[in-house]
Amino acid sequence: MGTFITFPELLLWLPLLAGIICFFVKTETAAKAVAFGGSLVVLGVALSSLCYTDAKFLTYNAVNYIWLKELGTGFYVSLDGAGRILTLLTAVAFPIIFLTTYKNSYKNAGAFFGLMLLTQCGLMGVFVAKDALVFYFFWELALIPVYFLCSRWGGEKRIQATFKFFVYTFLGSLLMLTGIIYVYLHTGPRISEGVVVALHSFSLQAFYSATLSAVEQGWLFWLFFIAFAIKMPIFPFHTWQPDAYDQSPTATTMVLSGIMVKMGLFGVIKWLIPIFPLAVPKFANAVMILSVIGIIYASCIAMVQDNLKKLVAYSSIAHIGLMCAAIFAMNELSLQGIMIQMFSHGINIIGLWVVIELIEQQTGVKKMSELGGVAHKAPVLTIMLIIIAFANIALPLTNAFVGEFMMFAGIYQHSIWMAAVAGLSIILAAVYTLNMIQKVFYGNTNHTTEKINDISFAQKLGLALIVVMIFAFGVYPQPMIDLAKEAVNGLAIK
Amino acid sequence: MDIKAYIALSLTLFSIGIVGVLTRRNAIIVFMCVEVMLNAVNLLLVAFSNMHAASATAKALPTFASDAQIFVFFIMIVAAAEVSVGLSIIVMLYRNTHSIDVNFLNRLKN
Amino acid sequence: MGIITISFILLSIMAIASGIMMILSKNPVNSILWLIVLFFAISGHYILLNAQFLAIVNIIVYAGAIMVLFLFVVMLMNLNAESEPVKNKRLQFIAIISGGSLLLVLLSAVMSIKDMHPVMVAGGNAGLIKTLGKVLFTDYVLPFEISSVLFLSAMVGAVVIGKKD
Amino acid sequence: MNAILFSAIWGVIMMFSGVFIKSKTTPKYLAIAGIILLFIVNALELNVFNTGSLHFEIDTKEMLNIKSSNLAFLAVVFASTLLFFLLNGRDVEKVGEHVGEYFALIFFVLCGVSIVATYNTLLLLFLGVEIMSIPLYILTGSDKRNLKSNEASLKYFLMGAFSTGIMLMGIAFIYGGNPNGSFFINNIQMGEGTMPVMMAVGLVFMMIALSFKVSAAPFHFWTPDVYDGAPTVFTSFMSTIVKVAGFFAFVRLFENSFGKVHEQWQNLIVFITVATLLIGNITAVFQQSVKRMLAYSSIAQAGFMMLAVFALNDRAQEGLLLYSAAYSIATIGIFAVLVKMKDYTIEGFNGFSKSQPLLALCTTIFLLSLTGIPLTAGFQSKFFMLMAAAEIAGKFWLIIVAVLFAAISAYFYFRVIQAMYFKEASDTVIEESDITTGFKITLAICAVLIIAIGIYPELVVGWMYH
Amino acid sequence: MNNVLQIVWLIPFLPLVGFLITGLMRNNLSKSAAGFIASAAILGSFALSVFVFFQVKTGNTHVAYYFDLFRINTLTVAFDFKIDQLSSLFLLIITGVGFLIHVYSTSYMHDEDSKDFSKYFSYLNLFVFSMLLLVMGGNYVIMFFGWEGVGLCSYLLIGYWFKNNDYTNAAKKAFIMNRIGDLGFLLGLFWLISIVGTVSYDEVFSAVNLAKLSTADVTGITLLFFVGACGKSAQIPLYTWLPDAMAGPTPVSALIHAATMVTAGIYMIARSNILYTMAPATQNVVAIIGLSTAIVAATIAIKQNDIKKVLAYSTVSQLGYMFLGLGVGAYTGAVFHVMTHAFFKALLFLGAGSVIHAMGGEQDMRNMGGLKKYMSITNMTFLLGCIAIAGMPPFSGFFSKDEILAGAFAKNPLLWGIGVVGAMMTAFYMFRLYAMTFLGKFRGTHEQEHHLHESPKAITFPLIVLAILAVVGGWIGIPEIFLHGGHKLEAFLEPVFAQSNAIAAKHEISHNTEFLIMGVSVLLSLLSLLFGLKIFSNYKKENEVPATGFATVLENKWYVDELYNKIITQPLRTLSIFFNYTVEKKGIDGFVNGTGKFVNYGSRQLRWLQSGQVGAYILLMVIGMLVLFIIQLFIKN
Repeated sequence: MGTFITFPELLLWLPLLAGIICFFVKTETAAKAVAFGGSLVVLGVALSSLCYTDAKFLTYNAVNYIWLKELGTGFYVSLDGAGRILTLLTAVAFPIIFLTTYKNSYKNAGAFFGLMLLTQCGLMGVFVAKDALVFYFFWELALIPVYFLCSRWGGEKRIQATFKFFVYTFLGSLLMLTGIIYVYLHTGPRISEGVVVALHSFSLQAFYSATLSAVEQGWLFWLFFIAFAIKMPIFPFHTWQPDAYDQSPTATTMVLSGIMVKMGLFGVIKWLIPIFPLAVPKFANAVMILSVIGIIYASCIAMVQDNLKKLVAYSSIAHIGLMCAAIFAMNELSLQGIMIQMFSHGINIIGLWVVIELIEQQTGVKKMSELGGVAHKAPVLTIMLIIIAFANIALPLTNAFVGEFMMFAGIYQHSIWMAAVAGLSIILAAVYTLNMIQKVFYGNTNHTTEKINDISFAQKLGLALIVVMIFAFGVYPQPMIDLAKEAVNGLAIK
Repeated sequence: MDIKAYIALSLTLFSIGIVGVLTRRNAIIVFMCVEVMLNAVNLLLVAFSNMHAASATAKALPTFASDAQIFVFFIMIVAAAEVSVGLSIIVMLYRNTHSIDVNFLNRLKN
Repeated sequence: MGIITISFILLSIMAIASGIMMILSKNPVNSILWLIVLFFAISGHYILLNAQFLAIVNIIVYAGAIMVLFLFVVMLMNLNAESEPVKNKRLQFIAIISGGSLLLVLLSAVMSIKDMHPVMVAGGNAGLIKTLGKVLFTDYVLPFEISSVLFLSAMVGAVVIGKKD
Repeated sequence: MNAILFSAIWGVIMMFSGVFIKSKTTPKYLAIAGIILLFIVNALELNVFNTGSLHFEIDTKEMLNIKSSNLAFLAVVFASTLLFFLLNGRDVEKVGEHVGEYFALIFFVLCGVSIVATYNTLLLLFLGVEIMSIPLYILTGSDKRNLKSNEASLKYFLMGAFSTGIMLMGIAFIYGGNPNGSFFINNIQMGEGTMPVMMAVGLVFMMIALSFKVSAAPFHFWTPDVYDGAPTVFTSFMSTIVKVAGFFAFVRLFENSFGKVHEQWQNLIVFITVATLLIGNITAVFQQSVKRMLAYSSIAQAGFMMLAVFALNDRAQEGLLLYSAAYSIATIGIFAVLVKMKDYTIEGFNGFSKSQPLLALCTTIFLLSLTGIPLTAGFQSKFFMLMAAAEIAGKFWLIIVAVLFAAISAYFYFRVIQAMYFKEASDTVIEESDITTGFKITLAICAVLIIAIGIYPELVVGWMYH
Repeated sequence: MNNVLQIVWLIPFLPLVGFLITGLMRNNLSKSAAGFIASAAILGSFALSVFVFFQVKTGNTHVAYYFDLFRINTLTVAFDFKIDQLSSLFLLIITGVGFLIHVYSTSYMHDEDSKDFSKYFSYLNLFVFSMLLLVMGGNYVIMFFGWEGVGLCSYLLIGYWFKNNDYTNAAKKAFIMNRIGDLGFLLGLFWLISIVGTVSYDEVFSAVNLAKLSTADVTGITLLFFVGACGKSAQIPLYTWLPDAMAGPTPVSALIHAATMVTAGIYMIARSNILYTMAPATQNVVAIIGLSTAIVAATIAIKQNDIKKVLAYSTVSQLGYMFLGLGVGAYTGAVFHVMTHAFFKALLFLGAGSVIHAMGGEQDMRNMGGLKKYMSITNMTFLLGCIAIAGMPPFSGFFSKDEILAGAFAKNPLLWGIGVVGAMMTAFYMFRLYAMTFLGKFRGTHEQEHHLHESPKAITFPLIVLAILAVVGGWIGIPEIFLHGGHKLEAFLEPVFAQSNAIAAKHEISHNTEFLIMGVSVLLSLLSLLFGLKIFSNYKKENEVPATGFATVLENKWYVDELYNKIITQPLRTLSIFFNYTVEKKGIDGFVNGTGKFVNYGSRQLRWLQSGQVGAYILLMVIGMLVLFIIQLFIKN
């Protein structure tokens, strides 16, 4: 059956369209309306696409246009497995972000929301691309708007911070580009309708079946991995992140920490492990060790952070490290775990940012030592925060638990010691989270927190949504698991 | 007569030209050194043309060896054109700064 | 050791010597004169190589026209000999070293070549005016026309630059 | 052929217009008409309209080699020149008295470009290069009262003459080196097997001379000074069109004459490429004047274009064509904005986005393109170059080096973007009067072109296969 | 009547509902309403538990499956409840004691303003809910749900008065120490999964799966589980949080930190008894840790003056006894002691609460004394509690403790000996406590004396109930030697421990030895009891001598907190700061920024090549030419 337009296309073009409209909208409220409406529509599309996951609806979920014919690349996008989960996350996250930051006012709002939606488009593209070149395009496209968002609307040290972030990631992606080219030159010919249209092909399948010797795979692995590692970020490549999170406008920080870091994980899952089957077992341990070091290292630093935002940033590094380790454990448990965790972590950390944003907005400080006693003034906020925070440290019945449980179990099956060391993060996470709660919310109020008042309806609504999701996926994660099944089976079969 | 002798000669003249360009500071003389280089080339070309004239293909078509000499002729044309332009530039510079010392030309640097 | 060899050697010495003198002489006028000597030497070579046309053109165009032009300009600016202060010795030294080594490199490379055709000196009508003329206006008519563009641009340029305004 | 003819003729026409037309503004329109004409006749010869290739039947004795790829290149050149005229016509008038002559010289340069694009013998290469260079010496010095301009002109001239000497020496050796005793570039070609020494010597001389023309390190030293000293409009012209023409000549010569013995001289190109990338990118980082920064950036871009010489395959041909378009359009656009600036330093751009949002946006797109961000032509061209280079076995590290430097290049391009968007303006950065609607539209068109090519490079590459 | 087992989900569900109502509507619920709803919820589930209990008593156990928590090819975790003898017994204890404490709280917490009041009750309900999950869960994951849930609730309740920094610190400490245990528990769980690939009790304990476990496996797993138990049940080395946890409201201490939560560890081990029986090494570890905890805690308790602290340490030491029981394989005894301890320790705490309430928040025993004549009921019940815990026959404590000691003796007389010493100390400090509080003359301030009064009904009622239980609670486990078939509990729990009993080495001890050891322990305890009573019955603040030597060590709780601070907290902090400032800022980030700086520097240097001198330029070009020629002509590639 022929389809007029497919889900992936909708997911790409709708945000783009809305974004472009935003650029031409003059008033702030209108821009907000357009952005929020657009994101809602996208969410609708994403949700409705869930009804068509079955293989027989392939024509709704995949499309492939000829693009650069003699290069053997096509505009090939499709929704499946991990991509589906992450597109869903992206679609869910943006309305929440817009909702919770609804009160903030930006100068030149049209541009702001336009760029936000462009980012969404880019992210969607990354998650649905099935062609290396398309993937790379969107990979960068997601980066550029974020760069402008951060360095235009960010904090006082924004320019340096964001530029560091930009150069870092740009370098990484360029290395990946060289890798892509090399792999491309070792792929088979691209054949459409039985005729060879190009000597090589950029399509994902072609990459999977590229003929590469073990040695080549070895260094190519690192070319790709560094790009992803910087994005995630993994231990030695992470220093851009705390500054960037600290300096960006919160809405952008949410995108960065909630969704963008998933690009790296997604890349590893879809564009690294299957392409270099020979290299992965060789380097899995090295990567896992890096990740585990990162987990402990970041947790430790988080314990002594006084800056709320940086604390969350480092905790995020720790979580991502765990996920990365889980990927390379390469067994069904761990992979399923990460699939869920990618979603849960996105939701939870966005929730955290919402709360922090509220506090910083009202008090103007993000130093924990200057805060305290918020719980008296804003009980609802406190309760929400406590729920989200405990979800973030994976308490049972919250969404993060199942994911982390599976990941740890998976890592354990790969290596007992790594699981044990990584497990320390369970304790450390508790330490810094409770510290945060105690310093910010408990104790007596002081002059900064006196004037704080409880959250507005919009924010309450947004947070409530998050909390609902936290419990829903905490009690019954099975749907999410089924969503990721085929992707996992695809990977875990070794 | 061995061709190597001519090669050696023209290379020597050529390097003399280069050394002149490097060592002199008077724009005109620098330019003259360039002319020396050109002449070295001309000499070499003519020599080569005669060398090829001895070869088998030359027997086939009589004008074969002329190519190089025509080339030399064009080199002279270009040289003439360059000289006219170059000298006019030098004159212009001399008008503005009463010097044609290339070492004083360092407003543009780094 | 025939007459040709002798004359070749003489002319070569003359050329090189005048070239060196040209570089060394402080006074621009002198260097120009030395350059003219160099040109004559080269014309001599042309004759030796039986390229009369080029020999003549060389004398007329170079030694005649161009050098006179140079002379005019130098006179016009009447740069007296001492106008040029000596360049710092170290740089000159480096310059000479590098130039010399370049020469050495090239020579050592080229001189190692085996079996090359000797230059056919006497005879051959390649260099005769008649031949060249014919070739120039038949095979080489396109470059010839194109060179007119070159001259035009040079002319325009000279006007644009030289014209007082 | 048409291109050479008409550019020469139109040069003469412009020359006379300078004499007979007193109004300063008219020559501009004349020039625009001329360039459009050029484009059309070239297109006719390229047979874009499938009316059969229309051109003058002149027996060039195989001295010209008219084939679609060359003509496609010329089409790109003329198109970018058209944009250049449209954007900078009014600024050319500001340079000095002899507006007509300036345009005439530009047309002569175009004639030279057409020659180097189609030459088939070293003689025409030599003549073409000279015809390109000599008017440029003039144009560089055309701002006569300005000492910098004079200095630049003289420097350019002296070094140019020097490089001419080098090139001629190369030609001489090549001529002596090959037994066919021919100047035709395809006859120079003599099978695989090690080159005779004289050939090798000639090859190196030629390489040096051409590297000088395209300002590749270590023969780039004239570039920053000359580009900086020359009147900005002409800097824009020679840093784009003339440079890419140089590259086209470079590639054609080495492909036709030395393609078969590629491996024997690749190392030299690798050396030059790395040096160029290094010098260009690193030195640009510290520049304070945007004009000079762009000069260095042109060196940096040259480093990338050298990859085409390094690869010498079909992909490289396409890549070079693409690069010419992308690089020329973007650079011309930036220079067009730069000319309007009161202050050429990077601080001069502070707060530009507030006063001139559209211009700022376009400039940003151009800079992104030069950086090589996807969706811009700059990315596609760099990508093609990398692809081409990657096909050469055993030198993959060169590509990695190249992208590392590309990452560094972001450093200095983005400084301008930061200035435009994230810094507050001290005072008015630009005199509004210069910014006509037409200018804005043209600039926007450039930006759109950049994006369009970035999305669908066939727009340019397609011409090669007409 | 089978339908009760169909609706067991109601048992945890009711408290959950109570939690949601009291929690979400806390702003517009009156105190009485909140208290009523919360208590009613618990009462409901208590009633259900009773039904369930009798259902189970008739022998039909049941696993109620609801849905799959998650299901993948290699592992399926179901959300199901296992109702058997063990869990039903715990259900009774939890809901029963829980209900009484709810009732107690309605009066005890009455001074809180209504919002916090209902917050408190919502927490309590949440706790009961989690505790029920813990004991009802049909697999280790559900157990872990409850396991973490009770940890969370204790965190929230300890930090209930969150204005006070020390309290929140205590809460933090409790949660983190629990987390340490949880890590052990999880690792054990992962180990189990990696071997048997399932977590449900029935499958794990099935013969086929047990066969898969090598001795090393089972030892490792059980040890890791035991680490978890240490965290939850406050055993060495993770016991220090429990005394601090007394920061919470007294009823909380009674419910969570005496009666129920802290016994989760015992429940877990009892639940997986077969694994432990299969790992004798672990059993020894458990026994030794348990015993030493019992002793150490008892020694500390002797020198405490805060009434709640004393009770806290006594709890720790009693828990030690339970672990001793588990360690020596007297599972029934351990569970038995859990039950009796729940009764009398809850009683004692609530009594202490009543006292504190009367004293207007005063907790220092040195300022009490002579309360006997002011609050008779409290005094009476408290005395009963003390006798019970001191293990005087025929009070409940006697039977349970004695069974454990008997088991210990059977295993190794030395264990028994030390155990008896501990029992003596118990008797001593308990009666020290009693005497200092109720006997002698009042030592408090005047307005305190003026306010002294017996507590209201809502407080005394639970005391009385619990007192009765504390007295008679032990009679369901009368040893064979007194009354044939007297040990109803053993018979009842038999199916749970059947597997263990099957393989465990049975060492019977003859009746007269049993009489002997019984008599000895009772006698010694009695002596120390009287001794303590005698010394402290007329205690005077004035003749309190500053502690010296060993006494100071005891007063400072063996300096354990300081030790932990030195060897763990401080180094970790130092390390973190080192990471943050040295490695992160100077090291990695320094390197990153360094590259940037390096490029800048290189740029500044390279600029000098561009000297502006034509001569220099051409010179450089010539040198470049030289290089190229040399490469081309003389370097063969």
